[in-house]
Amino acid sequence: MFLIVAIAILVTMALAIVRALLGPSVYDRVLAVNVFGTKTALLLAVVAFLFGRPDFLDLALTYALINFVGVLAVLNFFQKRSSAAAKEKATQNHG
Amino acid sequence: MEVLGYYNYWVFAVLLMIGFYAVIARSNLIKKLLGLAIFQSAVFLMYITMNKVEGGTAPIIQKGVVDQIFSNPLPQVLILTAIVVGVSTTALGLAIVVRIKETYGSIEEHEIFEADLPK
Amino acid sequence: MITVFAVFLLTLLVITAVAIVRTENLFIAVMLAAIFSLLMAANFFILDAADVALTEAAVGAGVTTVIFLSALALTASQERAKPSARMLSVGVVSVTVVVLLYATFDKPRLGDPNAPVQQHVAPWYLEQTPELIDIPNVVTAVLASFRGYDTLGEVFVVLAACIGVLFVLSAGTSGGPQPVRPETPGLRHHLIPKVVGRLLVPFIILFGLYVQFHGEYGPGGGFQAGAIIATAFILHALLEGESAGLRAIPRSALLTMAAGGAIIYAGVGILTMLLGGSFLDYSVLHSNSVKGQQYGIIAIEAGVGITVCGALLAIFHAFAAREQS
Amino acid sequence: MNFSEHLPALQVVVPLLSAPLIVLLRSNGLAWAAATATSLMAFAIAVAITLGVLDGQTFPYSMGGWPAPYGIALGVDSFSAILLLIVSGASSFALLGGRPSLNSQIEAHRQPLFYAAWMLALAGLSGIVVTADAFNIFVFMEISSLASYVLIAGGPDRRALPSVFKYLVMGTIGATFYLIGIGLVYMMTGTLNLADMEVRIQGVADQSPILVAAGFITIGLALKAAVFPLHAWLPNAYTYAPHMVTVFLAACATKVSLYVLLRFDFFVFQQNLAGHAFQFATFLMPLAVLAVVVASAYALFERNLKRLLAFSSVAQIGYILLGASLVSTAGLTASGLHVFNHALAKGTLFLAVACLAMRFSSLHLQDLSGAAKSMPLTMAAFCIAGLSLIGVPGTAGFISKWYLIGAALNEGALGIGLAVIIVLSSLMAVVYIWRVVEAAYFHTPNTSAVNIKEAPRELLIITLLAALANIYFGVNSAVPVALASDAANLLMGHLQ
Amino acid sequence: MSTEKLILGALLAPLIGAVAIGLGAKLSDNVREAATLITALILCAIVWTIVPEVLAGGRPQLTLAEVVPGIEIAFRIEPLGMLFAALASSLWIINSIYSIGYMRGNKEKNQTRFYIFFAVALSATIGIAFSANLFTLFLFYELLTLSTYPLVSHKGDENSVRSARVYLGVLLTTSIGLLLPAIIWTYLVAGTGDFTVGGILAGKLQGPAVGLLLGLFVFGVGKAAVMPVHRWLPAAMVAPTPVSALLHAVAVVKAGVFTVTKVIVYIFGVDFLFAEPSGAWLLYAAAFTVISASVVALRQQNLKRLLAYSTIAQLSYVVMAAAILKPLAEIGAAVHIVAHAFGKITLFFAAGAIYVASKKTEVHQLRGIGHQMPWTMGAFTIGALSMIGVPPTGGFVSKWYILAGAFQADNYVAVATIILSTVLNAAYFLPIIYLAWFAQPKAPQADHGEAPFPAVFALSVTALLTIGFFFFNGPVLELERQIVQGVSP
Repeated sequence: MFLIVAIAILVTMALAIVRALLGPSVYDRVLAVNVFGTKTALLLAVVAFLFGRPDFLDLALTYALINFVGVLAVLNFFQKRSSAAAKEKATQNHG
Repeated sequence: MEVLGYYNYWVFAVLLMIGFYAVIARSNLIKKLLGLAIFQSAVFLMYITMNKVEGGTAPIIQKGVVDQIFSNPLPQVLILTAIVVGVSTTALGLAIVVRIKETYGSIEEHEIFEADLPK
Repeated sequence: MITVFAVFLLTLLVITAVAIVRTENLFIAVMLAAIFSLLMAANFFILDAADVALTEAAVGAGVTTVIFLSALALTASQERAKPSARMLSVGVVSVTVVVLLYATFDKPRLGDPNAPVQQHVAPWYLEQTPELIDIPNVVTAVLASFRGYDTLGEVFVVLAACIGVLFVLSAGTSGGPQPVRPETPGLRHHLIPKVVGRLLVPFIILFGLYVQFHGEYGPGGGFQAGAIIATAFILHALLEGESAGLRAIPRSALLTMAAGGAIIYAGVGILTMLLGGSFLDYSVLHSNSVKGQQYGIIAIEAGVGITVCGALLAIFHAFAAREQS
Repeated sequence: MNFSEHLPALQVVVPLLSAPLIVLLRSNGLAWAAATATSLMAFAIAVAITLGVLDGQTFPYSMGGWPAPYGIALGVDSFSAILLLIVSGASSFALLGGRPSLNSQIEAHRQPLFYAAWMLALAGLSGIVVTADAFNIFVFMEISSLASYVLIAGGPDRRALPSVFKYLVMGTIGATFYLIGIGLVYMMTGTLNLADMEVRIQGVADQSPILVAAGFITIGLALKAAVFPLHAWLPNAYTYAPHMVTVFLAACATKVSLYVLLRFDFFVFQQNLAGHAFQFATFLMPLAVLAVVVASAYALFERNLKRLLAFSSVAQIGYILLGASLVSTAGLTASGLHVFNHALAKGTLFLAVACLAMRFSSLHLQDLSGAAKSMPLTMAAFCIAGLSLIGVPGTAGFISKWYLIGAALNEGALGIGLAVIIVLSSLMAVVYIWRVVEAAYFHTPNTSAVNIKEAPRELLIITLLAALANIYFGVNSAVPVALASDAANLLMGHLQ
Repeated sequence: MSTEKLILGALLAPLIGAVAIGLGAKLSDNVREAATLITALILCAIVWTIVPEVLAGGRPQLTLAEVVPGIEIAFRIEPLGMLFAALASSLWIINSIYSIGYMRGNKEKNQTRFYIFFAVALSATIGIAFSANLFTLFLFYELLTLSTYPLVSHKGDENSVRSARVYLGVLLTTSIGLLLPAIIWTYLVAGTGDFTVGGILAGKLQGPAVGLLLGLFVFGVGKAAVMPVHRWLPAAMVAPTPVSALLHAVAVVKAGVFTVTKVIVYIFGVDFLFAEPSGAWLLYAAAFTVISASVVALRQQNLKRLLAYSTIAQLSYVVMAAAILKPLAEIGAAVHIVAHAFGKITLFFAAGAIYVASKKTEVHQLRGIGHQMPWTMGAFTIGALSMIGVPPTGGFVSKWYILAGAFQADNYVAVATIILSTVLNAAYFLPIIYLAWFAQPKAPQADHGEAPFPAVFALSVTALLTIGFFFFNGPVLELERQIVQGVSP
């Protein structure tokens, strides 16, 4: 049972990676990374049960949290970029 | 396990090669740092590979379970340290890159080199 | 079955690594590096290294990615290829790898319980830990006590990085309290991040504390906890903007934390010396040496957590609060 | 445990603990005072340890009270004593006299962090020296490396930044190579304690991983030690670092890596790998010779004083390696002595450079014209240290050259060739030191340089003291010779 | 005062004097020069106090420090060194008197520096003379090179700096490149570098290695100016005349030939070297230098350059004499050091006096100058005759012994060289004497008269010494006989 789930997750991960590699837009990749993070968390949870050590669910929890912060960092990055670009544009227009 | 025994080490060697290549051949300083991170990760993989014992589990002793086989705790401890060292190096490297960008206006090695050539 | 998992994950790892090196968009490279880190962590987990997996995820995938992104924001996100003689690089690299492969042909196979690694020293730790220290997580026991001196060094590496980043990035500034960009609104204008984020921050901190104090029983400990709590504050700063983040914990407090944790750790060592033991010999902390060990471990883990949290946050803010030139 | 048993641990812990305390100090004067006091304390500990070692003590220490190989052991012998002396000595000299120079190069608000990093570098280097554990070496190597990057990045010239980045990348590669090597050895032996490794390697049937490990460790440490041709990071890093940092690091940083290299090769590998002595010699001797010749040649044509001296450092590392690559007691004695004597000479030279830099805006040779007229004492110190670098009798440098040539001549025909090379490169040193002396003494001063005064008093006094030390140890070399020959016997003792 | 303290005193006196000169210069020039003279007198007194003990067969010694086990900074006075020290310290007094006249007469700059380094150079010379082993000798040898450099480059103009660089370059390169390896080799082979009667290398070394080591020593001691390492000597002629006197007569070249002689006698051992055919080349090299330097001297127009090449030839006399490897010749070598010193210092003093008085430097300008400067040219004539070896001058004595030694060894190459070079010497000195006394100036000359009194006084004294040495050489011979004791006849 866990096995099937695990394999399914692996396949999803592979698909996410393909998207991350191919793009084409940056947003595709961001999304792919996000998906990939989620899947890793799931995989860990499943493997923890496979190993018979469910107490390792802690790890999966960490992954999920980290993943979320990562995505927010990316968003923040974009916001900074765009504001910097806007500023640059503004100075160019003035100059 | 036989195959995996090889496979882990091969992946270690290949990752090492990829990281090393990025450090040497890439001119972009941030790319170099990424390469360095891959390079170090490869070594982490090697250490963790050797800690595995067949049929073993993470070396956290569970009450009431007897005759458990545990994997080796020592490489894990070493790699915990090494990971933190790696992050520290990366952070410091990034700080330097930021300063380079501020003073040279570029983070490409060859452009920086050219900027300092006597005119 | 696990073998198949591992082979699969390792293959993905290699593909990701190649992609990181090949892409010329640094932003994408950093994103891929995050994936790389997660994959690596998953591999560690499969290889029974739960503590390492936790650390790699928290430190490698989490904090490192955030720092990389903040640095990218200050530099450039596009690589400019240069014409260069790659042959030399390829040559050097190939030689290294051929030599390594030569060595691996004779390595003990994965999981071989008769490998020398499993015969010497390690069994002693597994056998003696319950008796001498009596905590379930042998990794923590080795980390904090048997090889506590290494861990002390590790804390100082983090401190060195923190000092270094602050020092390097303080160049060219006047030295007074550095101004924070007024126009850093954070992400608080976006509804979903705001709600989810605000909800999450206290829980992450709580979880961090759990990892800190559960370190003797399960995977975790000072490093992971410090990184997780730092992540919580980073999240807060991302949501509310830099200035708000720095108001919550000011820079000087961060530096004090980073230094203070290190002082706690080394101070415990000095204390044990004064009590007549070796440096970091916690047994002397209590009349019962096992109890003493446990007290010592709790104390130094707290030091580790404080330093790591303070240092990582200080590093993050040093990047995030910097004006783009 | 009584106090003296704690000495090796205190050697590391004292500077280590002082670093976070200094971070918390807000005043740069206090930070400097604390750093200097700590450094002097470390020096006192090093002297105490040296006296003990000369008495035959070994200072075994178990960290955390856990016996090796389960815990981390420390230990000190004559070889370590030499290194401890130069590490803490160089740091103390540079800090005691260096305040004016540092104040002129590091902005006031950055100084507490700077001094904290200095303490970490000091602790890291000492930590490498006293430990007897392979992985612990890595940890302290990283502390010292990170701290050194920080110190060098403090240089006011913008070129310090790319230089330090290069150092960081090459240093990290070196450390990682070392880590790979340790991993391979650990894989085959299951231990990290050096002494335990030595014993257990003998039981390893298949030696190919050990051989590869030896290669990785040697190359990794050679990178850190700037062994030719892996020295690319060194000249710029030393040139653009703050002058006092150059004094400190040039005196001891690369030598500590060489120390680890020799320890590994002689304690762990030599007697256990078939033909390792031969491989070691055939690998390192050509590198050493090339370093001596090529780096000296670079120094001949260099016009920036600091870079000139930095290239000379690469050449001097070649001498140290050359002695070691002879794999003989005499050769290793020469190496040990040169570690000590070169630290003296090069430390003094860079101190004099710092003095000059206080008064001259540029360190290019043509800008230093007539420096001796306005700064006679500084240039006198420079000359004495220069003579020591060349190896003129009566100075410390002679002692090690003497032993080195003697060791080379023991080797028959090859040795004569080596002796000729040593002599030739000494002549090259005559020429490049001479170019500085000539510019300073015999060129007419630039008009802007007429009203220049001597360097600030404390810096000058320390520089002169260091110069006198060169003469003192050139005339009375009993202590370094005793330490070095004892160290050589120890290293060779493991070959049997 | 014990002899150990005297040795230390002899080394320190010039150094203390140097400090006194530096301090005295702040008061007045007279105090400075008084300090120089007093120091010279004190040094001379100390050195001569030791002479009787050495004459009586005593060998006082003093060990200062042990640098590394087996290598000491130590002093031990044997006859050859005693002779050299007595010579140098005595001539320093005369040279100081002359310097005062010359430097004042020429209004030279940086006189304080000049006197200070002169004093340091003397300390180094005493160190060389008294050294008990090769290491100590090398130490002071280098100190002498370094301390004379500022003297050679004294004028500070481009020409003198360039020449001084040649001076320093040749001397440092040869000493570090050849002499030092030779010394290290000796220590390794013999286990010691102590100067021992009969040598220390016998039985430790044989075959071509002996010749090679000898070569390292002879060419390593650049100060002995055996061709082709003689280039520095003509280059150093840019220095003020008192410095030339110091170089040629008092200290530097004498230190060179002294070292070579000492190495041959006390390191190789005369008998050992005589029995070893691979060392024979030295005689030929020296003979070649004697002849070719004389030929070059013949073609010189500049008086000081002519004297420089003459010195090169005369130095190789000493080397050749030592290389004959017979007791009489060794005595001849030592005596020639003294005789040449007196003669050559006289010649230089005279050349300097001519320059101070008339600013003349070329030979052809000297027509009829003898009538204007009778004292100076009289002394010059005596010096020249001594160089040629005409009795009653000191030069005759030494040539006699060298010739006797050459016959004793049946060494006809040496004999021929001595005869040929005597002819050549006559060929370049006699025309000058003729010009000075008997030729008429082509144009009327300004009446410049004699040089300042101190200069004339000094050169008169040395001229008298040159003649006096012909008659009163007993103590010197007695001293030198002791050198060859233990050497078979």
